[in-house]
Amino acid sequence: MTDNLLILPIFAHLLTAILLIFAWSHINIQRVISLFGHFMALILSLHLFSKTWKAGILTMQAGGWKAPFGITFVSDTLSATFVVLTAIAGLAVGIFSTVSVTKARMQFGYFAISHFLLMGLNGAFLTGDIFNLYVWFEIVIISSFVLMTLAGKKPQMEGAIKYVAMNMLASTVFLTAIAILYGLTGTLNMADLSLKVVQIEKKELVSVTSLLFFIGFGIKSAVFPLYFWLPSSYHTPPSAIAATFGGLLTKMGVYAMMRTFTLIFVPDAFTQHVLIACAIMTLFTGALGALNKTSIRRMFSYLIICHIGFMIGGLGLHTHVALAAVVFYLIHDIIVKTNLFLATGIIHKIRGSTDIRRLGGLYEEYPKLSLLMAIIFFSMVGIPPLSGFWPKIGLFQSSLDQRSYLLLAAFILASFFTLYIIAKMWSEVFWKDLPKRPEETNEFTELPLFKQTLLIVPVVGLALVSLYIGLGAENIMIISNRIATNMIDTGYYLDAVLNK
Amino acid sequence: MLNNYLLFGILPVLSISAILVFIRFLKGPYTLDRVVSLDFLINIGIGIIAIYSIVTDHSAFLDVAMILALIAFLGSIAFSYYLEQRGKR
Amino acid sequence: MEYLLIFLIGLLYSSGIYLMLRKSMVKLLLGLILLGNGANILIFLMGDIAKGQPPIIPRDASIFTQMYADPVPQSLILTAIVISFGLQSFAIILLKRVYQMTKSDNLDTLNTHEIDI
Amino acid sequence: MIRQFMLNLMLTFVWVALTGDLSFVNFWFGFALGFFILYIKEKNDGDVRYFVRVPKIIGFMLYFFYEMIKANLQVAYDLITPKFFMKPGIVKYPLSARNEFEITMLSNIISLTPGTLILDVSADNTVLYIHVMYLKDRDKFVRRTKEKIENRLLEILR
Amino acid sequence: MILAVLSGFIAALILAFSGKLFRGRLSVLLGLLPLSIFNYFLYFFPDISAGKVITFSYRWIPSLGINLDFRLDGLSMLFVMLITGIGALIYFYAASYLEGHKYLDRFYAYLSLFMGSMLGLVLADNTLLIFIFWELTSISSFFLIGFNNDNAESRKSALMALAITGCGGFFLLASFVLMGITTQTYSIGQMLSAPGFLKDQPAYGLILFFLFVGSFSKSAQFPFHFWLPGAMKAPTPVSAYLHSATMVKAGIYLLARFSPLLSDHLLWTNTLMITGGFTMIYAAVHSIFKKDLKSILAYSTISALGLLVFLIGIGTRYAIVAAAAFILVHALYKATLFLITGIIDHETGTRDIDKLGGLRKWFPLVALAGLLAALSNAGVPLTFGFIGKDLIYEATLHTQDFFRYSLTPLAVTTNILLLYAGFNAGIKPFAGSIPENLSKGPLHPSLSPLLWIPPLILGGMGVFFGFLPYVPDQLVISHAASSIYGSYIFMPLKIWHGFNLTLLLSAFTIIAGVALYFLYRPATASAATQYWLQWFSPQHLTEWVGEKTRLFAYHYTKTLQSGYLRSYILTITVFLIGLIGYRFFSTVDLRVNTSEFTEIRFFEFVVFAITVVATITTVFTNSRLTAIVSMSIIGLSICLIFVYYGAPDLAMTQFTIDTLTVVLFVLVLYRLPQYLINSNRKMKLRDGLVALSFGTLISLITLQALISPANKEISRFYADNAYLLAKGKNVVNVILVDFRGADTMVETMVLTIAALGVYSLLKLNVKPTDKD
Amino acid sequence: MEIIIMAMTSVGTLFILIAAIGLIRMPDFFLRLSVTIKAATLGLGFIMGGTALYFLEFSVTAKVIAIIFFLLITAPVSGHMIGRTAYFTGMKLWKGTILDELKGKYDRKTHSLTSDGDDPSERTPPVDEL
Amino acid sequence: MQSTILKTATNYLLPLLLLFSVFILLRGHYESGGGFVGGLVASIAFVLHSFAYGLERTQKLLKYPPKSFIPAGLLLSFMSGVLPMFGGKAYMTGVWSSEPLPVIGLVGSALFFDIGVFIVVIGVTLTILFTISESIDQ
Ligand code: NA
Ligand code: NA
Repeated sequence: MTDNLLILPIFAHLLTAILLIFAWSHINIQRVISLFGHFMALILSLHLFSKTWKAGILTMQAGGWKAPFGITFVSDTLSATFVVLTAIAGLAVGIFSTVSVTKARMQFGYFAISHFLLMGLNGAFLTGDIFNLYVWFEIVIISSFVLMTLAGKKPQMEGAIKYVAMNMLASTVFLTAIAILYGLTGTLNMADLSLKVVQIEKKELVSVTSLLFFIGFGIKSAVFPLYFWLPSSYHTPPSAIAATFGGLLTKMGVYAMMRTFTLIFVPDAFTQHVLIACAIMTLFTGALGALNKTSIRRMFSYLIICHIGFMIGGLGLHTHVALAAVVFYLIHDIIVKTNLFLATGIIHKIRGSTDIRRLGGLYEEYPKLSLLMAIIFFSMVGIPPLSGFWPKIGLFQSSLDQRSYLLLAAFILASFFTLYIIAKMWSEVFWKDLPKRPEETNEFTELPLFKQTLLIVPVVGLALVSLYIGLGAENIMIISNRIATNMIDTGYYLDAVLNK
Repeated sequence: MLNNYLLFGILPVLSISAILVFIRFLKGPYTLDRVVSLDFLINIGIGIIAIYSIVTDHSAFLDVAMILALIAFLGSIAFSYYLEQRGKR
Repeated sequence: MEYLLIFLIGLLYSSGIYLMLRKSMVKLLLGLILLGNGANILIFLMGDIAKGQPPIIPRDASIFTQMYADPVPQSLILTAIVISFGLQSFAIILLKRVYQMTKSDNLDTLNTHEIDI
Repeated sequence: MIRQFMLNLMLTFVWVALTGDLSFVNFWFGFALGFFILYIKEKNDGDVRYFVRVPKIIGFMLYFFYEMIKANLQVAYDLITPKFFMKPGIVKYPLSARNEFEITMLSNIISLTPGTLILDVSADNTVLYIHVMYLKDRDKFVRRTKEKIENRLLEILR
Repeated sequence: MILAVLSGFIAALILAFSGKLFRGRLSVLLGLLPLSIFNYFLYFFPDISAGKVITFSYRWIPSLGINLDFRLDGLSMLFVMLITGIGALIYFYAASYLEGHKYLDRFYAYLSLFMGSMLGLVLADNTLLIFIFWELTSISSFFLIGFNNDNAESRKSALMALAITGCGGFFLLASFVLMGITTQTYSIGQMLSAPGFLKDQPAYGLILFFLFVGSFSKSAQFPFHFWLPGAMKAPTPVSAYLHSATMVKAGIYLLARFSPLLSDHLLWTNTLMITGGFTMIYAAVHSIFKKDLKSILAYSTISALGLLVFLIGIGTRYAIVAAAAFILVHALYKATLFLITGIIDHETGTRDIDKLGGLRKWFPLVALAGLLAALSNAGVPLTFGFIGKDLIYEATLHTQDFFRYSLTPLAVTTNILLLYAGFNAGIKPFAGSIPENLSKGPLHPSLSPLLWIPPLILGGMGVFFGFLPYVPDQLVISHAASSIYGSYIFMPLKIWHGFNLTLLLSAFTIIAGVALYFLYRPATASAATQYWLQWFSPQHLTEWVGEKTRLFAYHYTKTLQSGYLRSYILTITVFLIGLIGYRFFSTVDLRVNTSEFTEIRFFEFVVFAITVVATITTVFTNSRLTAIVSMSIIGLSICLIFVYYGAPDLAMTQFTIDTLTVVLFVLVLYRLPQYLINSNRKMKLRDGLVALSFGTLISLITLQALISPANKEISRFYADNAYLLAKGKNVVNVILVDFRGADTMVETMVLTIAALGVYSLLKLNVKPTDKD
Repeated sequence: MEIIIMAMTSVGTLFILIAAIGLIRMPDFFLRLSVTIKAATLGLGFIMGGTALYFLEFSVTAKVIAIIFFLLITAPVSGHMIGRTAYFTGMKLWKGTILDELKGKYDRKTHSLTSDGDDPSERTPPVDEL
Repeated sequence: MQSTILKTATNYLLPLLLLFSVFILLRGHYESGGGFVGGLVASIAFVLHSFAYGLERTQKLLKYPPKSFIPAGLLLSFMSGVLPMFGGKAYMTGVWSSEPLPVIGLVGSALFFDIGVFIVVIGVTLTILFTISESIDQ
């Protein structure tokens, strides 16, 4: 059964992007088209999700060539969830961008490229073909290159060189891994791969190949010791772009890892150990990195790394509970990290800086805004019953269950450091008196109310979503559990892709 | 017989020519020497492809030869353009 | 012949990485291109090898009558080549831009903004 | 006008040849395509008439071919013997050819003849600078080239 | 009941959004909130007295085993009464104490949040639910302690409190999760139905360890105690509330709650006795050196908490009853003393006991409250404190031989020191004459009844319960004790036990304490001693560790994130080689059967050789242009290789793209400076080795993949159907535009984006002054 | 037929070989350029001719003609472009060169070439590769 | 860089190369070639022109900026894949004319797809190369 609905979230962004190229440099038209595109994407994504939820798994065999011969697009709960999250985060960033992004950037394709980026993400989440996944990855990468360098000044460019170099290296490793996998199995369809990988005589080679995939995705998802590009670049682009990057980009790597390491390869003990060891070091490195940062953007960059550790750790534990927790964590993380960077953008607008030493007094001046941001921060820290807390239960549970005490220690350490860092940041940025009124004027208050609203609304919206994730955790848990079930038992996926 | 002659007579000689040209490429001494060597190597490549198409009896390879011929030109022009602009400095 | 290609793959990967480990931005790019070439040959080698037999159905037939090279890796490489062309050309321009801003080809000088305490 | 027509015909022919399809429709398709392409580049037109002089062309081609082989052998001999006999030099060659097409044709032909290579044309299109490998007598070279090549070529082209 | 628990949160929410209403006089009304909750729970007394357990359950996150399960038994009731009862008084007190404060509404919001969390904590019947409320108390106390957020000390203390209790929280979570795994439930009620189960489990030790870290950090046990004195930076009502009845007792509550499940094990008993015992004496000793009223109270609180932990650790019937009673005793007199301190601070501007005196002349009623509290604290007969102390001695005396002789003196000493501290706080400021510095009279001439009534009530209660001990006993203490003990304890509280050893000890305590009070004045220890004490104090150690961690983090991060791209790439590559190389060489059989390989022909070899040499040239040439021309040659050779292997499309594209890339390179290199003649030989050698290993590894993996047979069904499908189904003869092209057309579609978009990027990168010129 | 093909390819290959030797042996750049341009073109012409003869198919012949035609147009042009660049960038002539009438005819700034005049302005110094 | 010879040669090469590119594009389905290589050859023709005549002349020749080719081509190949969806088939399902056309053979959606690719590639290559040339001339 082929269902074209599957591809519509991709098309929504594609068409929007094409229209935006036609409307190059007409800023206002672009704003409208872009917002419309985001809304369409959101509606289509939600529709896709509800349909997927009811039907179980939807497939679309592109070109009418049935799997494994053509490229199959698959929407299972995992994919659909990611598509919805992308749409939500995308819409929020989209609204935020209409005010926060400079005119120069808008005139030079900011909107078009960001729609391409979102399209790439949707494609990556929906494809059922490993090579096609590579191609979508490249879309995302090249878009991120462009966004990162758009109207960039020196620091941005310096960061971009490193970002580009390491991401291209990652792509090469990924491509190499695909090639070897093809050499071993003769197929590229992920469901088919799942079947064929089992039949390979030299099991050891499978493990080696899976590690190649791990390295490729590991670089993209910023796992220790492959994460270097992230701290060198993520703090440089403007907030709206950083929000997309921080919220969605690294998660694409995690998604890919989750897909390959559940559907294609079931990690053997060695791989599990590798994943767990990397997770421990990632948690540790991210936490330590964030500890001393005086720029909140840099601090958050390291926290992204730190929190990737939770997901990789859960993946390494590879129990039902852990996988469900990882999914939950991802859902939470995408929303919260996106919002985190948007909120930082507002702070930057208000104070003209993101350096803790030059910030302060926000609580005094903007109590409601502060409260809003507190929700974001404490969601990220995982203060119960906010969203970041729930997955930790599962992660703690599995690590205790699997006797991975070191991992547990790392989880605790990372949670503690996050708590400490955020509390300290809070005390510095919000509680402390403003050390010296900055020379730059407060851009935020200079904006007309309408524009202020456009900046605040997405932050409020995402905060509400994260509140929902926290307080309505049961619904998210049901979704996560279903996804985890399908990850452990891939039969359903295989049936849907190969037999219908 | 034709096949063997081409395989063991012509292609090796073309290959030896390629080696000679490549030696010039390595020796230089000027960049333009290298550019000329490259251009010549492409020409030898065209020859090799033509012979190879006979050997394999597939005329499809001639398309490659055609593209090579078309495009080698652009490379030479680009290099001389660049070197001349640089000389202008 | 496969041995030679395997050697070549190794060489290209080695050279690519070696160049990426240099200080020069230009070498970095050259390294990436070499890596890309290595990956392409690697993909190529993963198909069924058939020398001199392109996967083009003869004019007077509708299916293959003799051996043919595996078309899948070929099409994958085509896609990969094109993609890396896109990425590489962007990277080349980026290099130019960075050079314009920093007046240096030295990667080591590009960390002014990375360390903060 | 004629030149464009000729060019168009030529393109049509190339098209038919390339596709290897000699049908009537293909011919017209090629013609239309050629017409379209020429239309694109119409701004670059010059207005010179060309007459096809078949016998002259054939004769010229034979001569050219003969020269080519001869010179090539000369170069080959020089190369495989250890000592060089050549006396290279750059010669300033005054042109009779005036328009760009003529000059280009001429210089291509001179370049393709072994032993000579066009280095450049002066900005006012009056002089060619030719690198010559076996330059025994400068004036003799200029005269020979004028007689054997340029004049014959111009006869064909004009 | 859920409304009662959540009302705190709702109030906080309302205050956050419409708090301006309650900044002024209306703030008094907020006190009705805890009062009405108090009243609500009064209705449950009959049931509790009858020994019933009341449970409520609301579905929340069944998938995680977390539901809003609440359970009201004696223990919970005891705490609920303290939280809401003392809470109500604090609310009223604060209305006056912080009158006119700019952010009074925020204060009440935090306080309500805190109260709600505490209520939830003591009522929750689900371990994870306990944890949730536990964390909420940490966070809300963070805001309360840091309420004066313009004060750096205040911020620092809040952070410290959060760090310690927050960190403990994560351990607590681990403990609960482990309990959950072991017992297959998060419901305390269900766990209590099989009380002995956990003790026999292998995970018992770990559960205990995690639980202790959690509760000790909250209840300020050594070595986590030091956040508590720091937390005195909070406004006094907060200190009174947090440290007498609520926050710090949360840890005690936890131990008490899980006592039936986990006690009766050497690990439990010994750890608690040692920690509690050490903490109580350690803090008591510290308290007598302090001159700041709040510090005195802080250390005496820590000591009292130690005493409670100690009692729970002993775990006998006596000890448990003693603990239950002492929770109440301590809450009453400690809250009183704090409130009095607040009044003194408020009216005199100082808390230094050396500068205070004779205040009974100003505030006789407050002095009365202080006296009552001090007496209760001292355990003077006919106060509730007397009964508490009695029970403690009973408890220590009823242990086994060895303990009897070691524990009893410990308890006595502690009590003597505590008595001293209590007198200093409750009596000393009011005794004697008014010192010079206070001759100007109180800062606020008329003392609001809202300030003095609450301590008087609390102090009075201490005496009231002393006269009628069966009232609290019947209502709550015996039931609380039963809850802690795990089975019913019948041991009524009595005013008078007759003449026995216990009475003797009590008398000795009082006499010795009073003597100490009159004979000893707090004096500062010598500088050296202080230094060493300071250095080894957990607070200093923690700060030292914190500082070192920060330093380590700095160097660790700087070493890894050096800013040098090549070191990043090196790390990544080495990791790849190490990981995959290890896996590859340790498992894969390296033997290769090469019989199926095609033979090598001369002209093929030549192309190969040229590629190799060109590659090496690219790598090692010092001329950038040479490198680029070599790249072209590599491209050409690869093109030829593709031709040899029957891939004309590939050859064409490879060559075209290569030429274009070269053209681009050439255009860009225009104006670039020379290569740096760089890096020393050693570095080159190292990089070379890494690069070679990388290449070798990839080669070997490729070889292995090459010789492993694969199913080529898909290629065959394409070949068979290219013409029949997809109407094309060039199979590669058919794959590109049809079978795998989606790839190509996406690929064109990659190009599009790249082109747009290049366009914008070059056309959009930003000046360094432009805003972001 | 096979003989003709063999002969043609042999001649073509020989020309290419000679040119390759020329490229190695010739003492200055202009001589090397001069040798390669035409020998390669001629050699390739023979080889392509042989190929056309082998296939004897209209489409192949057309392709071959296209290739030859293209080479005939482009080879001299690129020779000219490279040659002038070489001269301009100050490539040294062989010591046996007997005449250089191009000397001093280039305007250093604009690169425009005069037909006359003996402006002795110096040539640009050799710009060789870094 | 002005060269009479190059200019004249380009005059003849440009149409030839363009013709060639269309040839390569159309026959891609049956023999080597296709939209991608075709597009590259076409762009090379224009690049050559820009080398000979300078960028401005080439841009005049093209009439529309090369950047505008990109969305047009994308739209074309996108639509060729989408149209079958209106018939309820999967995205990119091949649709073919029943009768072969002269020259091209069977016309199908794949052809339009390839033409779209062709146009995109021209747009992309020229955008990149022209932008960079312009920035050099500055
Ligand atoms: Na392609
Ligand atoms: Na294989």
